[in-house]
Amino acid sequence: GGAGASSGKTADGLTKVKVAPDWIAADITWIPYTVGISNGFYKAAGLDVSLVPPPDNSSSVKIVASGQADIAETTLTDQVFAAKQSLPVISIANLSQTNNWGFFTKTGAKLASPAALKGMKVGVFDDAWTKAMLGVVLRKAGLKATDIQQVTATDSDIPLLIAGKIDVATNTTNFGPPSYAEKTGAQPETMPATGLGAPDIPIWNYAASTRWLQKNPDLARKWLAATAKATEWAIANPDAAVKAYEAYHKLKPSGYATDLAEWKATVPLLKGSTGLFTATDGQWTQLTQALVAAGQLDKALPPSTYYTNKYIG
Amino acid sequence: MTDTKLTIDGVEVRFGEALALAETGLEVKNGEFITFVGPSGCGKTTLMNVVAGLQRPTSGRVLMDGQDISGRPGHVGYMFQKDLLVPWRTVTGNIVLGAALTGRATNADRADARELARRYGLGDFVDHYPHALSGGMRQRVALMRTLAFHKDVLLLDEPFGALDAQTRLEMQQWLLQVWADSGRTVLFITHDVDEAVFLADRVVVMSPRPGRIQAIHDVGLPRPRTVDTLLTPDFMELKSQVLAGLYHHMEG
Amino acid sequence: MTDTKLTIDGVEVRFGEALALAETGLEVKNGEFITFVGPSGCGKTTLMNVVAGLQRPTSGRVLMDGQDISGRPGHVGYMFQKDLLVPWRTVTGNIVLGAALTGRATNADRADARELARRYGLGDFVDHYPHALSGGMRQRVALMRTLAFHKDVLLLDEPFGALDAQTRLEMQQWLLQVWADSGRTVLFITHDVDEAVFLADRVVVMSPRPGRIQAIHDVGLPRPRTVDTLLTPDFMELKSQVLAGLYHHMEG
Amino acid sequence: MKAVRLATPLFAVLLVAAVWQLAVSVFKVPAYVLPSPSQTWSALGDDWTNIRSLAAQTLYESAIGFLVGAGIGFALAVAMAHVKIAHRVLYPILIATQAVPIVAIAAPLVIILGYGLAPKLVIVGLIVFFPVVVNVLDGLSGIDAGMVNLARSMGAGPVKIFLLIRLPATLSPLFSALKLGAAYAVTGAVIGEWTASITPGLGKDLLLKNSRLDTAGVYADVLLLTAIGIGGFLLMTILERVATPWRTRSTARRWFRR
Amino acid sequence: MKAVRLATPLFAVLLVAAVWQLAVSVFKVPAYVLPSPSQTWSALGDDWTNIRSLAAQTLYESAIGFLVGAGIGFALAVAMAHVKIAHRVLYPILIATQAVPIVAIAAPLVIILGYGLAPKLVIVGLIVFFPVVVNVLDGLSGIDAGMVNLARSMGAGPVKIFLLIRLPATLSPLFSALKLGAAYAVTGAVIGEWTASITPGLGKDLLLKNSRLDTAGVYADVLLLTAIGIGGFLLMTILERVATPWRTRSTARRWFRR
Ligand SMILES: Nc1ncnc2c1ncn2[C@@H]1O[C@H](COP(=O)(O)OP(=O)(O)OP(=O)(O)O)[C@@H](O)[C@H]1O
Ligand SMILES: Nc1ncnc2c1ncn2[C@@H]1O[C@H](COP(=O)(O)OP(=O)(O)OP(=O)(O)O)[C@@H](O)[C@H]1O
Ligand SMILES: [Mg+2]
Ligand SMILES: [Mg+2]
Repeated sequence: GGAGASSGKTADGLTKVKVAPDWIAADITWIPYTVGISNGFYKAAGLDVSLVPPPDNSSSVKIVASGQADIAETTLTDQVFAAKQSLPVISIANLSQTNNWGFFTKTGAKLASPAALKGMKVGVFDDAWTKAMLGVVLRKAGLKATDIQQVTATDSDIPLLIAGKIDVATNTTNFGPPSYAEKTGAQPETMPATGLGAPDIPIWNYAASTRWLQKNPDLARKWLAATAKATEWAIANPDAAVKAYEAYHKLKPSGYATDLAEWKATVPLLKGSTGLFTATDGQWTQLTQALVAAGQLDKALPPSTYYTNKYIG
Repeated sequence: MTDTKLTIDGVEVRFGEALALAETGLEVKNGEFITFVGPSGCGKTTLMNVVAGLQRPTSGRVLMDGQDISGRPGHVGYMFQKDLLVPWRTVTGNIVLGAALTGRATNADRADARELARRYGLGDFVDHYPHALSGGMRQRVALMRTLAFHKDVLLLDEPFGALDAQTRLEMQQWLLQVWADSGRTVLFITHDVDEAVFLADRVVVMSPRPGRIQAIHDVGLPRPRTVDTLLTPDFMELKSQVLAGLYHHMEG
Repeated sequence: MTDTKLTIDGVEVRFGEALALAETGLEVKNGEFITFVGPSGCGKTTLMNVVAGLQRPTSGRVLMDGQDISGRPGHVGYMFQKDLLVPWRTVTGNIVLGAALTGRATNADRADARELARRYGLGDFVDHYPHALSGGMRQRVALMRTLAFHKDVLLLDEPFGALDAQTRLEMQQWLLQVWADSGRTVLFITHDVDEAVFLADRVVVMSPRPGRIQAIHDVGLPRPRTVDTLLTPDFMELKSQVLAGLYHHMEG
Repeated sequence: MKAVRLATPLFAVLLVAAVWQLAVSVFKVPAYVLPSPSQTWSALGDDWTNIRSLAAQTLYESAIGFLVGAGIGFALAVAMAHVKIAHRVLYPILIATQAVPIVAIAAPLVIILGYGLAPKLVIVGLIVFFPVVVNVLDGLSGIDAGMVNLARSMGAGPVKIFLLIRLPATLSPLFSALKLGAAYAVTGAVIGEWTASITPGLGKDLLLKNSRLDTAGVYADVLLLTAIGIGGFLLMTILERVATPWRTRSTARRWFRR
Repeated sequence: MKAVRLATPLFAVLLVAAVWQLAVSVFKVPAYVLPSPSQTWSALGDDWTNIRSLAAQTLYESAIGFLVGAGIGFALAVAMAHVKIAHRVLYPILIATQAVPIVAIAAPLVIILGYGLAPKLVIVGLIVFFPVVVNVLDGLSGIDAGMVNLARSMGAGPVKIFLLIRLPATLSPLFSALKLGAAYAVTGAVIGEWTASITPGLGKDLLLKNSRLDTAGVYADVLLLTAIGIGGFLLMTILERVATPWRTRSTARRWFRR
C-alpha cells in the first residue's frame, strides 16, 4: 500500500487533498464537497480537493488507511470496526448528528410494531451500520436475525419495496422517502429506529489517517473549515447547491426534484446542539455498547480511540 | 448357388446437372467375388452407395433376390475405405455395432463377436479400444463388423487402401479365407490392379465422364491363391489386359 | 558425372536398445536414381533422416562429395511422405520456403518459383493456397519446393503414397522428366514394387528386424520409360525378382 | 510418473503461497490491505463451522446453476446442429448474451425474478452455457460424415444414430467446456448472492466481513470460493476420465466390458 | 448469400427487440423494473453527448486491458509450449486464477493498486488471458511435427522455425480466443470501474443512474456496453479474415502476393 497519495502540490500552489466519500456513486451527502469546489471555498483555503469513490460502501476507511485518500466520509460503525482491526484512522468530525435510520413500508401499510417484522422480507444494505441497527432493534423486539428474511439490496431497496419484492425497506429519512415519492407520488410509512430502542447517534462522520493527521494537522483543520463553510452555504442556498451538485457530476436535471427533497431532508440532520461536526463521548459510547449488546463487537474501546474534536474550528 | 444374387438394373445417378453414373447394368451371381477398378471420380463409390441404399438412383433399380432394395438401407454389409471404427466402442463393441444400431446388441451377439475376433487372430484385443490397434488390425475389425452384420452381400470400398504393401497382402489372403468360409457375395473396389486381379472372379473396369462400366474381365486363376499366384504368367497377362484398358485413354 | 556423389559409410542407428538400422553401406553415383522398397519398420525413413542430417547415426557417417555431413541438416532436398505444404503460404510461398527459412526469399527466388510452377503445369495456381489444390497438384508443389531448394541430392520418402493409381502414374512420369531435366541424384522410398522398378537405376530391397539392405537390383530398362514399359517382359521379370525377395520370408 | 503429476500442482500451490507470503513480508503490507497466507488460513480455521454451512449454500447454487446452464447449452447446441435456421438466428444472440456485462443486469434480474434460486441460476447459467454450446456444436460438426453414413447403411434410424454415434462424439469437447464452466460457476454464484439473496452463502459472508473491515476473513472466503471452483474443475476432470475411457485407456474397464 | 449472412444477425436483433417489447407490454412491466426497447433507445438518445465520452473511456479501458491480457496470454503460452516445467507448474495456477471470483477481489485490488488504469488492466486481463493461453497452446501443440522436421531438414534455426511455421499455426485458435475475450473485456472494464474509478466511464454511469432509479438510463448504458462488446467481437472477426486469408480464400489477396 502506497502512503504517498497525499500532500502533493498543484501547479498553482494548492495542496492536494483526496476525499473518499461513503458511496460508490454520487449522492447528496457529496453536496458540501461540490459546493466547496465550485464556490472556491477549498481553493481559498489553499486546497485542491478531489473525490475518490470507494470500491464498495464499506471501504472508504481502508482507502484512507492505505493512503489512497486523505479523508474519508464514512459511518460511525465503520470507524468502530476500523479501530477493532487496528486501522490507523480516526474520526475528526461528525457529518450528521442524529439517527434518521429506520423502517419504511408502502403507503397505508404501516407496521403495528417491530414484532410485526417477524417472517417479513426486509431490505437491507451490506454495510455495518444497517447490521448494527437492525441487530439492536430486533433484540429489543425479542426477535432473532433468522426471524426475518433479509434481502440485500445492491444499491437502493426502495424500488424493491415499490415492486412489492420486499415488505419493509431499511433506509434513512433523507434518502428513502424522496425516491419513494418520485416513483409513486406518495410518502411511505416511516418507523424511525430511535423509537424502537436504537440510540439517537450520528450515522455519518469524517475520518482521516492518523499518519496524515500527524504530518498535516493544518490541512485537516483547513479542510474541515472550508467544508463547514460549504455546508452552511448549501443549507442557506439549497436550490443553488443542488444545481451545483448536479452540474458537477453531470447528472440529468430530471432528478432535480428528488435531489432537492433529499438535501432538504438532510439539512435538519447536520447540526447538533453545538452546531456542525462536534462529537461527544456519549455518542460513541452508546454505539459501542449497542454493538456489544447485539453481539457484533467483542469489547468497547475508550471513545478517544475512535474520535477527536481537535481539528474542528 | 449359382443363381443371381444381385441385379443392378439400368441404374443412373445424377447430381444436379452432372451425370455421375451413366445407365449401368450388372448381374452378380450368388457367392461371386467382383472387383471394381477405375480412375478417381468414375462413380465406383456412387454405385456402391446405390446398392447399399444410401443413394437413391435417378433412374433404374437394384434387386436383391428379386426384391427391389433401391433407396432402402440395411440389406447389405458395407465397409468404407476408412475403417470408421467407433472410437468409444471396444473391438467387441464395434463388431456388434450393427446389432446395437438396429435393435439391441444381445449377449449372444457379443459372444459371437468375441468368437469371430478369436478365430481371426484378435482374441487378445476384444476389450481394446480402436486407438490401441495397428492399421491392419483396425481394418480387420472393420471387416469383422461388416461380417457380423450377417448380410449375404458385402460391399467393400477400397478397404485396404491405407495399408502398406505387405500388410495389404496379408489382409487380402485373410479376406479370401473369410470369403471362402462364409460363401458370401462380394463387391470390392480398389485402385490396385494387382489386388483387383488377385481377389476377383470378375474384374469390372470403369471409366469416367460419365462414370460407366468399360469392360469386364473374367479371372480364371485357380483358388486358393497365394503370393506365388502374383508371379504366374496367367496373372501377368490378365493384369496387363486390365492395365491396358485402364490407361488406354492416357496415351493420346 | 559418374563419380560418387554420396557415401553411406557403416551407418547404424539405435533407438535406446532397439536396433532400427544395422550397419549399412551404400555408394550412390552422381545423377543416379535409387529406389528403396521394404516392409514397414525396416528403417527406410530412418536411413533418409540420417542422410538428411536430421538423425545422428549411432555409428558411421554420411559423406557428400567427400565431406562428412552426418548430423548437419541443410545439404539435401528432402520430401516427406505427406506433402507438408504450409497452409498459410501460397504455391509460390511454399516453393520458396527453403529460401525463406534459411535467409530471405528474394524477388528472384519468387520469380524462379513462378517459372518452375509454369513449366510444370501449375502456372494458373501460383497465388493459390494449398487447400485449393488437388492431391496431385499438392504433391507436385511439394516436389517443386524440394527442387527449388537447389540441392544436388533429393530424398523422396513415399511421395506418391497417397495418390490414386492413375494420378500416381502421371506423377511418376513427371518426376522422371524433372529428373532428366535437372540431372540430380535421387533416393526414393516406395511401397509399390511397380513404382520402384519403373523409376530406378537401382532398386534397394530392405528387410526388418534389424533394418538392413537385403538385396540391390540393377534396372537396365531403357529410358525414357512410358506406360508401355510396365507391360514389357523385362519389367515383369525384374518385378518378380524384387517381389520374390520382398515376400520370401512370408511364406515360411 | 503419477507421483510427479500429483506433485506439480502441489508445488504450484506452495509456490503461490510462498510468493504471497514473501510479498506481504517484504513490502510490509498491513493485514487490512492484504493478509498473509497464514493469517488467511487461520481466519478460515477460526470461522470454520460458520463458513462450512455458507460454503454448502454457495456450492449448491453453483452446482444447480451449472447443471441448468450446461443442460440448456447442450440442448441448444443439439438444436442448432440439426436446424440450420436456428443456428443462424441464435448464434448472434448467443454472442450478444456474452457481451452483456452480467454484473450490470444482476440488479434488474432480482426485481423480475425475486430472491429465490432463479436469478442465481440465470447468472450462473449465462456464464456456463456459452462454452458448452460452442464446444458441443464443434463436437457435433466434427463427426466423420462417413460414420453417420455407415450407421445409415446399417439401416439405423436418426435416434439410434444420435445416441450411439453423435452423442459420444460430443463428450470430449463437452467436458472441456464443463471444466471451464465449473471454475466460472462460483463467480456467478457470488454475483447472484450479492444481488439477490435471502439464504446466506459465502458471497454474502464476504460482504459482511468486508463491512466489518475483516480483510483476513474476506480472503479466507475468497480462498474457499476458489477451492470450490478448482474442486469443480477437478471433479469434471475425473468425470471426463470415467466418461471417455477410450481417450486414456487401451482397454475398457472391467465392469464396463460389453 | 452475402445478403443472407448479413440479414440473419439483423433479424436476430429485431427478434430480441420484439420479444423484449412484447414481454414489457404483455406483462405490463413498469419502466423502473424493465424499460421497453423504445424507452431504452430514447434514454440513449437523450443522454448521448454525455454517454459518448463515457463510452470512449470504457472502450479505452477494455481495449488496453484486452491487449495486455492477450499479450501476456500469448507470451505465457509460448513459454509454456517450449518449457515443459513451466507448463506443469503454471497450468494449475492458471486454472486457479479463473476459479477466483474476480468480483470478490476487485475491491482489495484497488486498495493495493490505486485508482489508475492498473486495477482495470488486471481485471480485464485476468478475464481475457486465459482463453488465449489455452488456445495458443492448442495451436502450438497441434503443429504437424513433420512440418517442423521439414524446416529443420532445410537447415532452419529455431527462430525462423518459430516465425514461419509455429507462429502462423497459432493464428486461428488465437483469434477464436480473441473474439471471446473482446466480448468479455467490457464486463471486466465495468467491474474495474465500479471498484476503482476517478475517470468516469459507462460502468460508473450505470451505477449512478441505478442509484437515481433511472432504469431506462441503466439499460441504455447496458445496451451500449453490449454493443461495444459485440463491436469488439466483430472487429476480431474481420481481423481474423485479414490475418488468416488461407482459411477463407483460394488465392492470396493481390497486395499480399509474394
Ligand atoms: N454428393 C455428391 N454431390 C455431387 N457430386 C458428387 C457427389 N458424390 C459424388 N459426386 C461426383 O460424382 C462423381 C463420382 O464420384 P465417386 O465418389 O462415385 O467416384 P469414385 O469412383 O468412387 O472415385 P474415388 O476413386 O476417388 O473414390 C465424381 O465426379 C464426384 O465428384
Ligand atoms: N524416434 C524413434 N524412436 C524410437 N524408435 C523409432 C523412432 N523412429 C523410428 N523408430 C523405429 O525404428 C524402426 C524403423 O523405422 P522407420 O520409420 O525407419 O521404418 P520405415 O521403413 O520407414 O517404415 P514405413 O514403411 O512404415 O515408413 C521402426 O521399428 C520404428 O518403430
Ligand atoms: Mg470412391
Ligand atoms: Mg517410413
